[in-house]
Amino acid sequence: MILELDFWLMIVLIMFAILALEVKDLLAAVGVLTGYSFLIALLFSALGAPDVALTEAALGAALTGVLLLASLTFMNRNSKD
Amino acid sequence: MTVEFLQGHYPYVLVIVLLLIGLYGMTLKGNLLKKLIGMTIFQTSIYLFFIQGAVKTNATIPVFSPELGPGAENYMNPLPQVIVLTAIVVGVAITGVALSLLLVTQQRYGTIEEDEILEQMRQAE
Amino acid sequence: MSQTPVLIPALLLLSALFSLLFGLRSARLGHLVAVLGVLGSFLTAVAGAFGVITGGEAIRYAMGGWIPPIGIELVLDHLSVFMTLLITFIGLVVIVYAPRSLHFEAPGKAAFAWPAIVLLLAGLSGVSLTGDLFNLYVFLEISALAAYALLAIGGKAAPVATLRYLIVGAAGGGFYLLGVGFLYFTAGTVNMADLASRLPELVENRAVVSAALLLVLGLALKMALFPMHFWLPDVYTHAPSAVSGMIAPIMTKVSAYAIIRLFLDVFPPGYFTEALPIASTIGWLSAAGIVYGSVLAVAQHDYRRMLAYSSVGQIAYVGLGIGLANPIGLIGGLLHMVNHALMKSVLFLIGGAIRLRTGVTRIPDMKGLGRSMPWTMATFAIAALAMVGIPPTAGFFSKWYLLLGTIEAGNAWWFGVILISSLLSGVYFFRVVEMIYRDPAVDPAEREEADAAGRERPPLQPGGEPPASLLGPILILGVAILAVGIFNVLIVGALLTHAVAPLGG
Amino acid sequence: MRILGFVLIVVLGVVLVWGIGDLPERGDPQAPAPTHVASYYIENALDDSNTPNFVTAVLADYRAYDTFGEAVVVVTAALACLLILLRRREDEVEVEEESR
Amino acid sequence: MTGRFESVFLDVVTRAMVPLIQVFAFYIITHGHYSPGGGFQGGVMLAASIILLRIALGEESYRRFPREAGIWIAGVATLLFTLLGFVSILFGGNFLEYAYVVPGMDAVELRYWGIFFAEVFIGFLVWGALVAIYDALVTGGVEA
Repeated sequence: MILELDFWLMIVLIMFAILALEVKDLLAAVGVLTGYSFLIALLFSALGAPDVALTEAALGAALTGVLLLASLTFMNRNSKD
Repeated sequence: MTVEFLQGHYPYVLVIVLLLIGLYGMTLKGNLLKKLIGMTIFQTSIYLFFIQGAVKTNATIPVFSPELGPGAENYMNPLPQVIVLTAIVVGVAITGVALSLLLVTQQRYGTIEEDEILEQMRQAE
Repeated sequence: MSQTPVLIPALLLLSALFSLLFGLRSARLGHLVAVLGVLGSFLTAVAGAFGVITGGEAIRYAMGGWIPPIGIELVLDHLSVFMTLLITFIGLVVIVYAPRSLHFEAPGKAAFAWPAIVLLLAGLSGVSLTGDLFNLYVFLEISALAAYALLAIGGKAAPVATLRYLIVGAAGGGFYLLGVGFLYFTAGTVNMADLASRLPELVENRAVVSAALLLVLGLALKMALFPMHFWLPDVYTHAPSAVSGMIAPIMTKVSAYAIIRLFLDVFPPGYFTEALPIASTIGWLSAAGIVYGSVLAVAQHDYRRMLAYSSVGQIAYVGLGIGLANPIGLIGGLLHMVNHALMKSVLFLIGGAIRLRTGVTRIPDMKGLGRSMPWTMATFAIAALAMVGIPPTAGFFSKWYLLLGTIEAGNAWWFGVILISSLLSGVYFFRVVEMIYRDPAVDPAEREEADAAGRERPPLQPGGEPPASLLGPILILGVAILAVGIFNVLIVGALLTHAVAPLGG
Repeated sequence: MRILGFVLIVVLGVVLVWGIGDLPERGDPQAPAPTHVASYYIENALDDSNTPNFVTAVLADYRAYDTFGEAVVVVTAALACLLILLRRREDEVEVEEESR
Repeated sequence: MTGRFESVFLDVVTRAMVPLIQVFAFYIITHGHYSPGGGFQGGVMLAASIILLRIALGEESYRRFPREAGIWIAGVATLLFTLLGFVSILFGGNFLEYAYVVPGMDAVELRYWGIFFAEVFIGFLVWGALVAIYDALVTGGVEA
């Protein structure tokens, strides 16, 4: 059961990663990246690492997102590629 | 590349796909913030590699439970998890410093597109 | 149990934290604490060197009392004591030099710069001392983060250049970490000594091959081995002189040291030379890098940019020592680390002194400085001689050992590369020496021409000698270049021959 | 340049996929990694430090030096951000006085 | 991001939430021995509570948690961690060997408390450092 879950989660992760890189709107890219980090935290907890999942959710998803948004307020939202 | 190989190793293959996507974002994207997003994906894929390696079949999370007793085969491997914990914090620290560099760049050049910055640097010389 | 190994990084970290807290009240107090901490650490390293040389074997320190491989181990052996001495000595000299220069080039940053400099040194010495692959990564990142901050406080383009460096450094760190992961999952440990005992059964394992490639690739990115050097010239050019004078000498060397450590002490003997062509690849890339760096250095007009390209060439000498993979060649590479550190540090510091006194950074504007700054320029001449490799100076001996190594390896190409590069160093340094001992430009027409071209004016009356806090460190480094040259037999005999013993010399 | 980058990334990917072939299977309890050092932690953490959470025991006791280094990394990052983004006027006043 | 949003609802919810978040964060820090969590996770939560204050209350939050406080907390906590390492050297152990921190106490008990204090110091330093990073970033890189 767990094995199937992690296979599909990883496929979704790869799609999120491509999306985060290819979206032209940086705000949307940051949003997708936060979703990506949250999914990866989910995957960590599915693989039996709750400590790491908690850290990734707190640091990777929440804090990195906040820091990226805080610096994005000073920048142009649109990216060339 | 047989089926047996994929049964035991498919998580690693997917991790490497993720790693290459991150590497692509880091090196070939022109927008500096996109480069940082690529860097984050690259780092997370390495964490995922360690966590996949820490998995043991028929084992539970690495917290002692009286029902299972002290047998080493009952718990996931704690050492890679500790390594990843440390690496996550290091990764966020790098991202924070990178963002502050990005802000100063934005202030001095008015843009975060690499080609425009290079153009301005060439004109200054 | 002797506490020496842990005291070297821990004293630095302690003084960095005190320096940070005191620095919030007064930057001068912060500087004083930083100097004391680096001094204490240097003296500890000297004591450790005596302990290792008289004891004749490595001091192993089990962190937290846990016997390795359960806990983390620090190893103070001939190689790491050599590196820590180098790091703390350069750090001590530069941190004494730094206040006036840094205030001039990056005003208002002092209070946070002192703890960052000490943290940089702590990270580098931690890398040198550790006996654990993952711990090496953690300390490598400490030093990298401190270096990013210090390099970014320079001129207009410094943050962009540093951001590129940061991305390359993060990629390097990531590859290194991935390599550690491959090794851990095949061998089951991250302790260097334990790995060395477990790897010989796994030489055929493809995962170990990938691990070796990834570790070397990651460290080579951080070491700026040609063609992965592209981030380096911009970074060194735009950083403050005092920072370049500390980071250029020791930062890339520590990555090279880590490669040497992997080569000698972790992977089985012959793994990098016979099983995989890693050493010879590094050697050939280094040979290309030596030629490339020297040629581009000749083409530069900016003093600091010239030094940066010269650094690309000079770090490749260390890589050439690795590529030779025989004891005498590796001794040459290691000896070149200390020689190049002293020479490049003093050259950057002189650049900072010139900039403080006259505001000049371009080589054609340096006319007449030989007359107004005689002591500084005499030191410059010594450093230039050492870069070329003229006998009484330090630079000669490392090249001599490297040449002997190429003869032993029977590689005529590398022999030629060393000779050609020495010639090119002669070209670009004697160009500067000629310029500074020429009469100053007082022709008004030339000043107007410079104004029209938008360059900085050639100064009418260049300032005199820099203040004592700048001149003292410069002279000490100048004397050290001569002293290392004269006493190089001692260094080689007491430290380096033991360090390369695993090669079987 | 772009094509070269793609080629290098693909080459790296091929090398890595080739390399993982010899890694132990995911989840194999008899692989070297879970049997060598890691089993010591699981079997002794409770007796050594009375800590049921093995991750905490390894993080803060067996490999405390790593955690210490990581703490320093976080402080270094904070310091780096302050150094890059802010400047302090009082420093300048102080150095002016010094040079007088 | 420093500007205050004019919303009574947000204001009230923030004032009510922040103490709860902080209590939960302290629970996470101190229960690292028994359940997933520890200094890093709890420290991030503490930092998040302060960042929430910054976003919701604007200028008032700087009176509650001054700008300089972040780096002070981080520096002092790391210093205490370092000194914890040095104390064991003083009593004949190695660096960070908790079993030697207090002479005469049982080694297992000492390691337990050593881990506890290490986690607490880590929690505080992560809190301070992350708030300092956030405060520096919201200035937008203002250099004189």
